[in-house]
Amino acid sequence: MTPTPTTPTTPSTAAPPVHTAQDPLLEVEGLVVHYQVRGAGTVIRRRETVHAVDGVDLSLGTHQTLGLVGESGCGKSTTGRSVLLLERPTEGSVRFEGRELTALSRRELSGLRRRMQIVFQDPVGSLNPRHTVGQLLREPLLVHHLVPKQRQRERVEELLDLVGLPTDAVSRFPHEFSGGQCQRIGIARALAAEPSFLVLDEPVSALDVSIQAQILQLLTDLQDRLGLSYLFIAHDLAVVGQMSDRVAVMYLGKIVEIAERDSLYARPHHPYTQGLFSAVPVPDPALSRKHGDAVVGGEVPSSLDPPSGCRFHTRCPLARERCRTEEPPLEQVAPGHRVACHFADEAVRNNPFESATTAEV
Amino acid sequence: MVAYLARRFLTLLLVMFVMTMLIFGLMHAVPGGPFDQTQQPLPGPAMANVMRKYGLDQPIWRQYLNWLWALLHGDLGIPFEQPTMTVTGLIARAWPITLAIGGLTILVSYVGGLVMGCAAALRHNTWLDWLLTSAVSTVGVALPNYVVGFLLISLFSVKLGWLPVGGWGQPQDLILPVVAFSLYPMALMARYTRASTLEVTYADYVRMGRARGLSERRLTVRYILRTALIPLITIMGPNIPNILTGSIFIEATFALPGLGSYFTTASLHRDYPLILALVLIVAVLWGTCYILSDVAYTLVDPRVRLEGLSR
Amino acid sequence: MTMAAERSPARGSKSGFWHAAWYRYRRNRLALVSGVIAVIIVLVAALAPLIAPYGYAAQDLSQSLVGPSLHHLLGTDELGRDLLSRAIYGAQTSMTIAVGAPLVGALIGIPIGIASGWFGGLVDAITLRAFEIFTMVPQILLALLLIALFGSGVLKLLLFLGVTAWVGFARLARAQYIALRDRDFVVAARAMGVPTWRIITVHVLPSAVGPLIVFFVQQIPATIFAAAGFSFLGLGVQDPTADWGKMINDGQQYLTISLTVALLPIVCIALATLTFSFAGDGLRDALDPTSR
Amino acid sequence: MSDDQQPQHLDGRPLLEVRDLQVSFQLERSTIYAVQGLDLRVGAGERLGVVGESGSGKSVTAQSVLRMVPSPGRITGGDIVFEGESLLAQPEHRMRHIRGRQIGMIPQNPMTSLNPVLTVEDHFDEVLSLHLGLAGAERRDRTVELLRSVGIPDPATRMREYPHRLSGGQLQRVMIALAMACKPRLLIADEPTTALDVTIQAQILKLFDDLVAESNVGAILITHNLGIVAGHCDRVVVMYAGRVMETATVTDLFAHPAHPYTLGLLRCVPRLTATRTRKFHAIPGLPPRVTERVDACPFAPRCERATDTCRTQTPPLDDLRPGHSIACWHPVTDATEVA
Amino acid sequence: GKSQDTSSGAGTKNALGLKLPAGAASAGDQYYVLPFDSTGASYKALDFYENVYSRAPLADQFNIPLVRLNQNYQIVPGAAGGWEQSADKNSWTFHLRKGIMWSDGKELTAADYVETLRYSADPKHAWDFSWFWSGVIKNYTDAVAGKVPTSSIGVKQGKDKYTLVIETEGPVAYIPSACLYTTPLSAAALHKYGSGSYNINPATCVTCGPYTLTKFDPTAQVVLGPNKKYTGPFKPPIDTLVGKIYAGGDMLPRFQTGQVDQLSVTPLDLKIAAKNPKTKALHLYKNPNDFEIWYTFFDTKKAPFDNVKVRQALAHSVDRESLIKSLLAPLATPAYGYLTPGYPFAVEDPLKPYTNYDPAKAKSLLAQAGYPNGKGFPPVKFYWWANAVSNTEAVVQALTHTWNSVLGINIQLQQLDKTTFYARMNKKPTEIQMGFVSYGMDYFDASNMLSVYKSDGRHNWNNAQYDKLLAKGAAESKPQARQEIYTEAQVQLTREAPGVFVFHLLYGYYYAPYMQGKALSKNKNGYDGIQWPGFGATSDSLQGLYVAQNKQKWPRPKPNGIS
Ligand SMILES: Nc1ncnc2c1ncn2[C@@H]1O[C@H](COP(=O)(O)OP(=O)(O)OP(=O)(O)O)[C@@H](O)[C@H]1O
Ligand SMILES: Nc1ncnc2c1ncn2[C@@H]1O[C@H](COP(=O)(O)OP(=O)(O)OP(=O)(O)O)[C@@H](O)[C@H]1O
Ligand SMILES: [Mg+2]
Ligand SMILES: [Mg+2]
Repeated sequence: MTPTPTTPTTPSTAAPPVHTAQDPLLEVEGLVVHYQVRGAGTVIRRRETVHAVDGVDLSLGTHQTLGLVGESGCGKSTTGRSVLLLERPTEGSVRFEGRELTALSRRELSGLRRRMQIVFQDPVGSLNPRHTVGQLLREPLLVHHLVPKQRQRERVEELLDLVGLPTDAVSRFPHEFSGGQCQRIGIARALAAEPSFLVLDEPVSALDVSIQAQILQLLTDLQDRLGLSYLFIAHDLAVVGQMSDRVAVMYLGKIVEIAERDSLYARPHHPYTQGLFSAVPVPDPALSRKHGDAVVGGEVPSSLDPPSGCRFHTRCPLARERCRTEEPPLEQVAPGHRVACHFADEAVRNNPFESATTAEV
Repeated sequence: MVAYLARRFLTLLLVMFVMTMLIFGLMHAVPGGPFDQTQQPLPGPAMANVMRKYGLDQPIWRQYLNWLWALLHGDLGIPFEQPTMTVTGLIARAWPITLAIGGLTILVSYVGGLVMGCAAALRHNTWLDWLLTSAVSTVGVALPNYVVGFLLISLFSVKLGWLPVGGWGQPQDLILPVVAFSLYPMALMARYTRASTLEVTYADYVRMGRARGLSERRLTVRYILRTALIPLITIMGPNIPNILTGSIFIEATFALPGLGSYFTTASLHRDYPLILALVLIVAVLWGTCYILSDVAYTLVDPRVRLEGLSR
Repeated sequence: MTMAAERSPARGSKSGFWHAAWYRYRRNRLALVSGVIAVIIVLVAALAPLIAPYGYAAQDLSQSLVGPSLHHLLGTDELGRDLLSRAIYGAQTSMTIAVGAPLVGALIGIPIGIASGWFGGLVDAITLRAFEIFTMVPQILLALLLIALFGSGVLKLLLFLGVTAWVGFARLARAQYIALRDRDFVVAARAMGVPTWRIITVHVLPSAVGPLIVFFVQQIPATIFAAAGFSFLGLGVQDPTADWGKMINDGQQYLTISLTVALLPIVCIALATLTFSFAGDGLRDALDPTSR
Repeated sequence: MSDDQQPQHLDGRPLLEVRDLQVSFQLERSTIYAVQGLDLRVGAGERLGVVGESGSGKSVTAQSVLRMVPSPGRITGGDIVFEGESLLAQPEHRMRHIRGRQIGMIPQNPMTSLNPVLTVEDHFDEVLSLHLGLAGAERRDRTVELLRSVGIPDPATRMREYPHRLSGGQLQRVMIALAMACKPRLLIADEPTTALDVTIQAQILKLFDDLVAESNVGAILITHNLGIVAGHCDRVVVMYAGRVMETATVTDLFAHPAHPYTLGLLRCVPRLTATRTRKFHAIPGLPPRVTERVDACPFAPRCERATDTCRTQTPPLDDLRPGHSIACWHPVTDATEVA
Repeated sequence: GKSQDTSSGAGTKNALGLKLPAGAASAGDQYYVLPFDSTGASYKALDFYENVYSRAPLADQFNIPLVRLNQNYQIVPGAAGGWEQSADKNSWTFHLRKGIMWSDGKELTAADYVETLRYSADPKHAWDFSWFWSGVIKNYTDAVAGKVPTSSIGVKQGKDKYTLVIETEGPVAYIPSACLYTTPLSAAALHKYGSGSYNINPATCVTCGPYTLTKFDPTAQVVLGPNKKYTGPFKPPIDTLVGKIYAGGDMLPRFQTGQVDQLSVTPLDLKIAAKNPKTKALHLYKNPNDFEIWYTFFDTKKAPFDNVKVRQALAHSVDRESLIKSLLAPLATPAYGYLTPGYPFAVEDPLKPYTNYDPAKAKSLLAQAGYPNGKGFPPVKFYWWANAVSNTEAVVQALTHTWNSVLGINIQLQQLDKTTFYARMNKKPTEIQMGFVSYGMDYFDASNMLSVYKSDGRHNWNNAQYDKLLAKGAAESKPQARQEIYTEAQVQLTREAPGVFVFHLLYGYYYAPYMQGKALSKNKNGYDGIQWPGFGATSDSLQGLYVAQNKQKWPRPKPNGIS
């Protein structure tokens, strides 16, 4: 199904011998990230815990894209960052190319960093405004001693070419570029380190539709050319659907549903997933007239004090007593399709949000 | 709130402890003691008598402990400069004067600075803005207050004879020193006010207020100024102790028998108990202003929680 | 169109930044003029012995307090010293102190501030307490004690003022560090495996440089006056060294006798204050590629 | 709502009519022509969608209607007629009466659009007493009622909160209630859901639809999301570089897009397809920043159908058929290209 | 400022019952406001025997010393009507006037003087001037050191309570002069309050002088009102004395606006006053006050100043006349020796060969010392502290410039605060290599001023011959012989140049034009203004000053706190 990876440069020395192509590139187990924050209230100093990520399992194969969707604050970015150990997980393990990242020393980790990179939502903010594009792209080459000095310039131009920017961009500053172009620079910088894995943290959310399409096309092309693996974070199901092989749906720090892309888009099982689908605006007046009346009500509860049992129960039209008390496990409902809902069967039979999903196309 | 205050208070105590210890050590390391100002050295036995009389013959750590112990009993000791008074009494006599001048200065400079800053910001990029920001605040910042004081006296007292040349006792005595003292904080205040007002002027919620048909006056007062002035509390706070403990320059120029001059005389005379008391005053005042401005900030700005504040 | 009509392309990327900064600075007329004057002041200070018609200490008691003339363009002071020459040499002293002291403060304060933010926890708590102690001790008292202990002189004064100025820089650096460390571009650098020292020196500091410059420039007049205050108490710059702040103190009493003696140093300081603050603002904007 | 007005969908006289609007920003070194000869009309009860890429002049248009173009921007030409009156001719105090009273506005970012030091109730007090002269219990009741109508739970207590205590979704509800507080005739929503989550966006848009339907206001919904237009508007204006490229009813536009730009936009939108295509249609290039008036179709540099005519003459906005106008020398006729 | 329209008070009586002289203002205007600059000073007491160096303004008005000084520095009777030395010359007897009453109703007797002097020797009191009587009054030194009880010092009541006997360690000729410093505390009050501090509290103040304490605020003002119970022999026309205390600042405007009635002017004040038509017209009173000598001293134990030639070179290179003309005139006279001309036994001409301005000689001396043209001369720190009255800042700069340019050496100025300066100067060994100081006399005798330079005295110049001359001079009582001894001592001192004597200070005063009286008139030396020891019970000036009618309409706002 997927073409063989064709990494243009020689594999890095960091690649461990134990890792084989069949093994998942990235495995995350029981990932928990809690933040200690100072509590609210002016009276007593109270420490409170933000349950940003609360037990997430993921795995991602070589040259694959895993999509991660969910609402704001559900922990997508935190997951993305802690996978790269930019955030120390409170618990859980992250294995990359067979190596347990949480056990690595700072030094080893920093050597491994170039194999896994990140692209941010805010294209401009993720680029140091004081550095020229050339400096930005040269930095990874420099810190990882990837390319000898005299070749650096050439390599930078190669990278610009790769992401479709003119070579005269080298001496200009990020703010002289549009959002879409900045995102290309961000991508080029990530690629400069010759990674095999990219976390894409809402890389197109801030962009206009036309530019969004350009960037998504670029990412797709790059994946095919370089054999990259993506963890693609977004809140737009349509975009995720075009990009991902597998999709995970997150709600309040937990994965509520994870499946092969087609399986999920054809038959979402979790009421929350169904609600998300129904909320996607469809650019077709005929269709959008039909649905849209049934929307997910309420708001995402605070991650300081997540609801007991099923975390979605406060907003779920199917919620019963059991949902309030008993936390549903992530169970397999179809091959490669797992759902955390006590009443998944019922939800599939009788989608409370009557979504337009894919039926019409 | 209580816990917050208690915690702040405890750290303040700790800080003051360390600070007084440092100052104490420093004071004694400095050449010359409190009784070395005589033109002829005191003969040995006479000097020994003096030292014994004031407990200065004991080792330093002992002296510090003695001082601390007395302090715990509310006794700040006896100033060498005024052996017939207590330090407390001396401060109680001098400080009210400084407080009066300082209080008025704070009032004048903060109100004046706020008005000027607001005016400049609201007339952003006009001649008024230019005049207020460049000219006035530069004069305020670029002229030391004793020079201003000297100029004021030359003009208003000697030449025109309108105002007293200095001294203490009648209300007119306050005018010139307060003006001279106010200029610098006023200039600073104007600068900060302008910046913070400008920041708010283009905020979304001001635009939205306008879109709801609110008058410019209302927008200025309730939308712009009200939010713009809040952060100034944190700027105003730390300035207050400096002003309330007086300026030796202002006091000397205007012959005010305030506390400020003690900051120099006490250290010139090596008046150890007085120096320590002054240091304590500043520390307590500073700590209080700091805490108060934090608390005030949380009271006026609903967005801020006390615990979240960190500077 | 954003990208089309732009300036000369690829050069060394390093010079690109400075080139662009210089370009931005040049466009700001006020800053440019101020910058030129500031440079002139610095040059005058540096080249004082070459420019000044007389030595700063050269006396002629018979020429005490004479008005402007061809021999003494701005007249003389009580000891018959040429005021113009003293103003020129005064620039040397004042600028050394006014620029040197904040520099010392910055060199001490910035690393401490950043370390405090970087290590956090106990280190941070201790640094914060140290800030408090230093803020609380009345500067004049501390100065008197330290000067009594170590003596005075330009260099010592500079060091003393520098040492007391560190808190401001440390506070600011700490705040900037904390504000910047969670910015995406810093996180991106971490993700890249960029070592900490490089993150601090290459990413954090340059971004914090704007506020630091403004603070630095604000310190210049403040430092001149702090030094002048010590001279007022006789503890600052030593006679016969010329120093603007000291000249103000000594000169103000001559207001009714000789306007130049009284006003010349005030004019010098006002000019320096204005030019440096405008130039500083301009510099801040120029060093921020995103401005305008 | 007890508004007794009948819906007057697209009757002869529009509620708002913008004619040949010109807005420019005079910068130090250049002039930005943000809006160039824009025409649009909104009828009572009608929801007009305005779409276009970033920088196409959508917000400036909205600000112009309220005469609130920020300096250095100026309306340099054209006219804005609201209920028969020219707004550009009104004195400022009349304008203040129209703002908030006759025309309500919903902002893009609700989180920064309320005064942080006033409670929610204070905001309502201001407009209700200013425009309607309400006071005391009556005013409070009205506030509660308004907040309830936008779905704020427990409004009597929530209204005492300061804005920062409410979530983005709730704040946007508050903003809507505030905009509707004086029963305006026209509602302008400038990207009201861009800052919100998908599920909340759906809630807000539903609320928007309900309110428009109930109170028969005319509404301008500015967005760059064609999906939203499709679901929540009656008519659409497609803007590019400060001009109207195409305008039509929603059904007409989506069924028969005629302008290559509209077409391009439609193709860009990722679809919820059953299987993934991994193909993304993009419009090449970038939207321009108009700094000079040139006689040309502004879209020409990005248009694959562009000819020399396009590059030398500005196409006028002509009726393609009734209710569907387009400014293009080479309209697309084959609508199947959409898919 | 408002000027008060004063009606004549001539012939009427003031609060003390004295008939006011012709031309005097009314009794209500007989107040006198004096300014004091408290910079660098601290005010602890109002009595000499409580504290000398930190006495507050208007001190020593509550008592009457045994003797007083008149305008021409002659010793005249004070509380003692007469005195004589005993036959063995080892003691002096003073006969007190009868009927001088303390305000608490007790009579002033010998006991008051005895108790006061015992109190001064008390180690617990730790009097800061106890060196003054050490080695003079019998057993005084031992008492201070705590070796003998204070009751054993040689101050006793004589045959009755009006007779006071002072026993000395040996023959001391100048005891009457020294007895100017016998302003007594009240024995009863001393017993009652345990210290002399009772006199700074208006409620406990006990006085036998013409004034009593009304207000004591050492940071603002000290006010003395009339002592209605005064029974002493000297009645002043002025009822009320106000000492205004300023912590720095410019005094001239305060005088110009009538805040104070008198001003001690600095050379700069004179220049400023000359520009103002009103002050220009004022008479400048000037006199040597305490005969201050301003000089540069050296650490003569260390190079380069251990070499007498170096010191002489410095002494010869100062052009005192032109220095004074530009910077101090008319408020100084050049100092060719240590003693001011007019001071007992002072000589000038015999000293000039050692101190005249002679740059060539100076250079050659320096060359002889091994530093031709200043080569090899180490950099030297020249310490000073600021004193506006003597325009020190300008003077030291001029001196430094002279030395550096004439001799080609490198002297650098270093200002210190007064405390640090004296602390470092007084350290043994001294920490000051070269410094600028003054010394003013304590009593009218060459022995006083010259003893500053005796071995192990203020400076570390030791000279056995000089010491011998001083001892000889102190014991000698024939004036002619003393003159010879002291001339030799002065020559010795000047030739060895342990310091460079620069100028003798003259104090300049402005008095508001309505301040008049005999006390301001010229004395026999031609100096005018109130002479040393100033306006107080130790001199006869109290009786010679009054407030005249304000004909010139000089501003005179009434200070607050005066009825
Ligand atoms: N450094 C931090 N300290 C405390 N809480 C944090 C921190 N970073 C994130 N959080 C909290 O953790 C939760 C998850 O945040 P995260 O940024 O991962 O969400 P997200 O799904 O990426 O949201 P978005 O769509 O807004 O980017 C949120 O409630 C957030 O407030
Ligand atoms: N205050 C201003 N100063 C200068 N130019 C401005 C200003 N406001 C808007 N413009 C210019 O006007 C043009 C239209 O801007 P407008 O904000 O209306 O775009 P928009 O369609 O609302 O875009 P977005 O989707 O980004 O909100 C842009 O080119 C912009 O650069
Ligand atoms: Mg995120
Ligand atoms: Mg917009």
